[in-house]
Amino acid sequence: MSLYLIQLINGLGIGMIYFMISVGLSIIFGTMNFVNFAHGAFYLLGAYLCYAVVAATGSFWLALAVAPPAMALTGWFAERYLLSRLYHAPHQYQILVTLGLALVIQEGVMLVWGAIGQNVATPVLLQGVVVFGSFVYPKYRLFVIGFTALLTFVLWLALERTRYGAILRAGTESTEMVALLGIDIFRMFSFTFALGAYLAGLAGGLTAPISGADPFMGPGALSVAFVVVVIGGIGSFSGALAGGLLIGVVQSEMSSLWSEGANIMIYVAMALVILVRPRGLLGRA
Amino acid sequence: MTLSRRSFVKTAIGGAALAATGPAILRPAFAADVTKIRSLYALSGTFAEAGKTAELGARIAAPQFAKEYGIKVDYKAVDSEGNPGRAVAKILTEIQQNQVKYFVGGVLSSSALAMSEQVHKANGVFITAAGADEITGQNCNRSTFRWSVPTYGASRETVLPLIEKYPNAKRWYTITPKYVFGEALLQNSIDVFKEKGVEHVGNSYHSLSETEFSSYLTNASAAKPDVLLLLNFGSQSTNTLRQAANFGMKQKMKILMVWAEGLEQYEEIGADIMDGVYVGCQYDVSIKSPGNKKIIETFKAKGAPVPSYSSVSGYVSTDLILRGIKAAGSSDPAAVIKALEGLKYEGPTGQEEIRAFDHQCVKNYYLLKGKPKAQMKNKYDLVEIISSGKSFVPQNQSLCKMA
Amino acid sequence: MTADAPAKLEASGLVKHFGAFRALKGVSFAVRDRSVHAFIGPNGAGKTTLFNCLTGTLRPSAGRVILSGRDITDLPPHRRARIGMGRSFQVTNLFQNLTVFESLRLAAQAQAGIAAYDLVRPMERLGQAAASAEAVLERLALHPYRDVKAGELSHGQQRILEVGLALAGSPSVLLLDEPTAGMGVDDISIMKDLIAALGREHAIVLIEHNMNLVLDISDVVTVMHQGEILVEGPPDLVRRDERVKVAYLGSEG
Amino acid sequence: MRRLLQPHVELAVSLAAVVVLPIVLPSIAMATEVVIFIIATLGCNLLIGYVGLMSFGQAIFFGVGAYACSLTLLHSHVGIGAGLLAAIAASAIVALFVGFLSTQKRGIYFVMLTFAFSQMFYFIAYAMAGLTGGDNGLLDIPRPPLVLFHVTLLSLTPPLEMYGLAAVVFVALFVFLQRVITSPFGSTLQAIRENEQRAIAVGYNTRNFKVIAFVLSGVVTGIAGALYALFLQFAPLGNIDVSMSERIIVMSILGGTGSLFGSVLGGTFYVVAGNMLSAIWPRWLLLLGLILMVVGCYLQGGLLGAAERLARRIGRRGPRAMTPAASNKPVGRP
Repeated sequence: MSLYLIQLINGLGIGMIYFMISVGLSIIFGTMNFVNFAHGAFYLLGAYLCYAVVAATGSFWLALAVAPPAMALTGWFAERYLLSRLYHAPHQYQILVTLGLALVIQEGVMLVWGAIGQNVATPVLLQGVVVFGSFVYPKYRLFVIGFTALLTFVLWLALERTRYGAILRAGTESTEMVALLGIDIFRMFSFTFALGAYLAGLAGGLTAPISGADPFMGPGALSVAFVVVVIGGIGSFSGALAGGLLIGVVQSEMSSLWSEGANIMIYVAMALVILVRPRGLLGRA
Repeated sequence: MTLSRRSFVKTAIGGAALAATGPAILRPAFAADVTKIRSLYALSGTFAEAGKTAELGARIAAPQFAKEYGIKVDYKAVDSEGNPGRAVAKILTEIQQNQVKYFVGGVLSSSALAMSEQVHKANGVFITAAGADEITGQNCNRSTFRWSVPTYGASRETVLPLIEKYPNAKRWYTITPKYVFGEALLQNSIDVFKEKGVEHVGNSYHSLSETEFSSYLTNASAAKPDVLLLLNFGSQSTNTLRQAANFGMKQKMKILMVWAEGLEQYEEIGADIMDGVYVGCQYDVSIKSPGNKKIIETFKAKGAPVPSYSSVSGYVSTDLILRGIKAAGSSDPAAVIKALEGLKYEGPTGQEEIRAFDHQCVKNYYLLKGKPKAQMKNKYDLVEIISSGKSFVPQNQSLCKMA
Repeated sequence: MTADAPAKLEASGLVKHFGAFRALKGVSFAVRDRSVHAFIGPNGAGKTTLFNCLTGTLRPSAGRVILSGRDITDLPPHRRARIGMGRSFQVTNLFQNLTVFESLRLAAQAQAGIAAYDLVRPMERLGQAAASAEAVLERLALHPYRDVKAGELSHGQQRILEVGLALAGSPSVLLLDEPTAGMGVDDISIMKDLIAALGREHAIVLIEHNMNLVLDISDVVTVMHQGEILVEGPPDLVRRDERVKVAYLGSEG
Repeated sequence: MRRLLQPHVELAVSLAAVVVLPIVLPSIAMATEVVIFIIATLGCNLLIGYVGLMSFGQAIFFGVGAYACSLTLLHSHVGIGAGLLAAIAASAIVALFVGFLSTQKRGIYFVMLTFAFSQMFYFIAYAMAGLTGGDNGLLDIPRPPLVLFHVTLLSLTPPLEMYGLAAVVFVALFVFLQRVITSPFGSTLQAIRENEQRAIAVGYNTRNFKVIAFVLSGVVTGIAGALYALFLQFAPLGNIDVSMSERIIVMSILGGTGSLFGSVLGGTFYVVAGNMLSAIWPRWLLLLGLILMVVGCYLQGGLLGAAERLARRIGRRGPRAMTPAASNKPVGRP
């Protein structure tokens, strides 16, 4: 198998993780027209909650079941008592408050768990690698891809087939319209924000066995999420998937050529998309 | 076990960090015979763990050696915030506000280089354990001394013994962060490859903000190396190693991390992944030397955690300043610099000596290997020493031209 | 009405597509100077699209817009404002936190060209803009509210200021988009008198739902239906036209 | 718009602050840092407070100003004035480029675009290590004396003289920006902030105004970057990092947008509190985070707004003289 093909597959794997990190931001961004600068911190806290549960009980599966709902609750509280007062404020205050929230979470994590990163062991069931010819891939990453794919399908079903999904999709087009339909958009916002936080927490928990839990992983994840969301199309579910995969593949393929160049290219692409095609690759017009 | 590592550090910092931030006009007029020492480590920011551990070492050393050498010392910790710009601004504040002449600190290359210049401009003394070779190379100056072994020695004292240990390991692959420190480690390693006739089958550069290493590891796997040589640092090397283990590379090849941060990093990586991995380090608690024995006892007496490279670097740097003052019999920086040049002393790694021409400390660098979990005596007993030695660029090849 | 006055604003063959939907199907007309030219029609007749093509918010798919003999089809909105086209908005669209005077002064200052880019001299040095603003204050009887923030005015006063902002740039053509929208009866009569008075000095394009007002003060009424001109003529003619009744009733039934 | 302090009072208070800062602060170095970040904050405030544009690109101009000044002084034997001119020119060119593209978009798309540019320029600076020193930054930047017509005005060797240079530049820029915001141009910016659509309708080419404001903001921030490089004699990569943008934005909003004096408060508060708190508690950013949340939710006028409210409550002046900071009002959602 050629190296480029191997890197393509690896890139798709990275891309699935990027999608996980970004999809929650995209949904919040699209529905509420609200940029959540604390999204990276939610991801961080998700990873640490997962670490804490593993450290206490030894069970990664329990952690994966507990940590993301805890994040959803955190998100719900943050929306209900903090952000909901900002919907009519200029966006700089929304950014300021979410930046503050991100700082509080990051420093709070260091206060509780220390400044050093923490290792989250790969669950025993998923240790080791699978070998396809010359391509070696960790079982755990394969699991993440499979899990994310399943989750993508479930999310897609939820968005396409349920009443909430229909409201959410309509909300991405126009919140006024949803309000006219007699739906309590504030409850919808609370729920959406909780969903976004849930997904960020899940992403943190899932990546913890790959890159550990580190107090400074928030801003990097946020940057990736911005790029993915913008390139894929703000509020577009399939766009976040396409954007995540695209960025993953580009980074992976560029790693053998010019890795710093990959970073420059990614942000050039982000700027170009906003300028030339603001609805993103797959966003609705 | 006494206090946990964290709670000790917390009380230590909280108790003593009474910031001297009174107005400039109300500057406390300290008695002239009190020597002011400031440590500048990253207590917040990305390298906070290494920073606060190093600061802990300095905090233990200052009163101990003050007493031992009969010098009055005023020690305070200053947070460099892991930000070179902030570090320099704070050094300037200390120099102007308190006329401080003696500084220890600097974990990151960029911070250490910038601090070195400021202290030099103020005709002070700066002792660091940072990785940047420029400190005792092209950017060397009269004021700055470096305890840590440069990349030259780090590469030679880890790569060479491993080649000798595994003569059949002919194919080496490197992963390098793209900045001066990484490039220096890479160049020095390549020189050893050439000397020993092993093949350098490839290198991957990554940026300093990278956290996802699977694509570099994929490149490395494809090159089918016998040894994977990690030339990155801190959380990046932790992540590379962790992800390499996930990709099953530990079973297929030897992995050597040339510049490890020491105990805290081994703990972060965890015993499972550390098992069988080779690392290079400036210090290890298992060193058998009179100096190290004393350090272990001192740390124990103070209720501090097991000494690590970070805490010992802060400890030794502070010791060196006070040792210089004692030897000079004066707290005039010029005299102290003179006294430190050529100083031989019993350090944690055995006999250590400061070269006069470039202010580089000549000391051992260690090749260590992660222990299997079954052989660990306690949770800090993660590595064993394989070999050690001193390798330094001789004066005629040094880039240091001190005025 | 002065039938021999020259055309200030002309449209010829205006077509606008939105995808497959044709909102304007070739609309031509001429608005003479010193006249009020109203456009009416049932919802969806294409009035708003036409208005947007005239102000430059939309670019027509085909056809031309001529202002004082100059082809302005491709000019962006701000350039149209600079050569004598003033417009008001259907939904009140003011500088909420600026005072009435400051709002009018800024609207007048836009005509100052390069002087509006002056970075260092105080704005009071542009006396022309302040004078224009004062004149509009007088004319619209808004001077008691000179230093009140636009956002704090009553709705009726805001509608007047809405027209005032269009007027402050001393335009030759005024485009008014439902100036009486949401107004009470008393305020409507003030607005009606104002428009009639302005119509004696300007060419006015008026889009309005209030049929009585339109038939009272317009010189020419154009009835639009499904993107086309159904009838055009003096109010009396339009009032009697059977096709107009059918169009309105048809759209309602 | 009438405010707590009339422009000439604001200027007088700022001048007094410049005199008092090096006396009351623990060191002249800290005072210099304060003044430099006030300048950077002024540049940011021009965009947020007067045009309603929140730019994450301020670090680009801070960094470019620092690099341009440093490289000029490192590679030629020209004076300090030439270094500052180089910083002005370079930051103006970069700001024109970034501003021309960014102002095509509004609201959150503008924010995202400036974020993308900020990251892009960071990685460019990082990759061009030969020019910028990469992660090590540019070291040992000379600080030649300030000479005018062969007369040495300031040797810049004593800390107080470096402070003097920064302070003079600050006062000059403060006066200049005060004139800008009361000029026809500045009043137009406020119209754009209030309602861009209407500003277009009355005949303004708002794009031009926004680009010019962006360039002005970039140049002011670039000058701050150059002074920072002269002050530290060091130009770290962190200057051009997006976290620098965040820091400058935080100072602006913390102090209060919509008045230049808010920047003086914000810059001073952030730098001084940052220095003092970090000396006491390494987790001080937690407090900063809480402050940001409080300001964002309850004190949208920032410190200046709080001072105005307080003054109103005490009633030293007639209650009618006080109008809430313009930034309290929504600028209109994108």
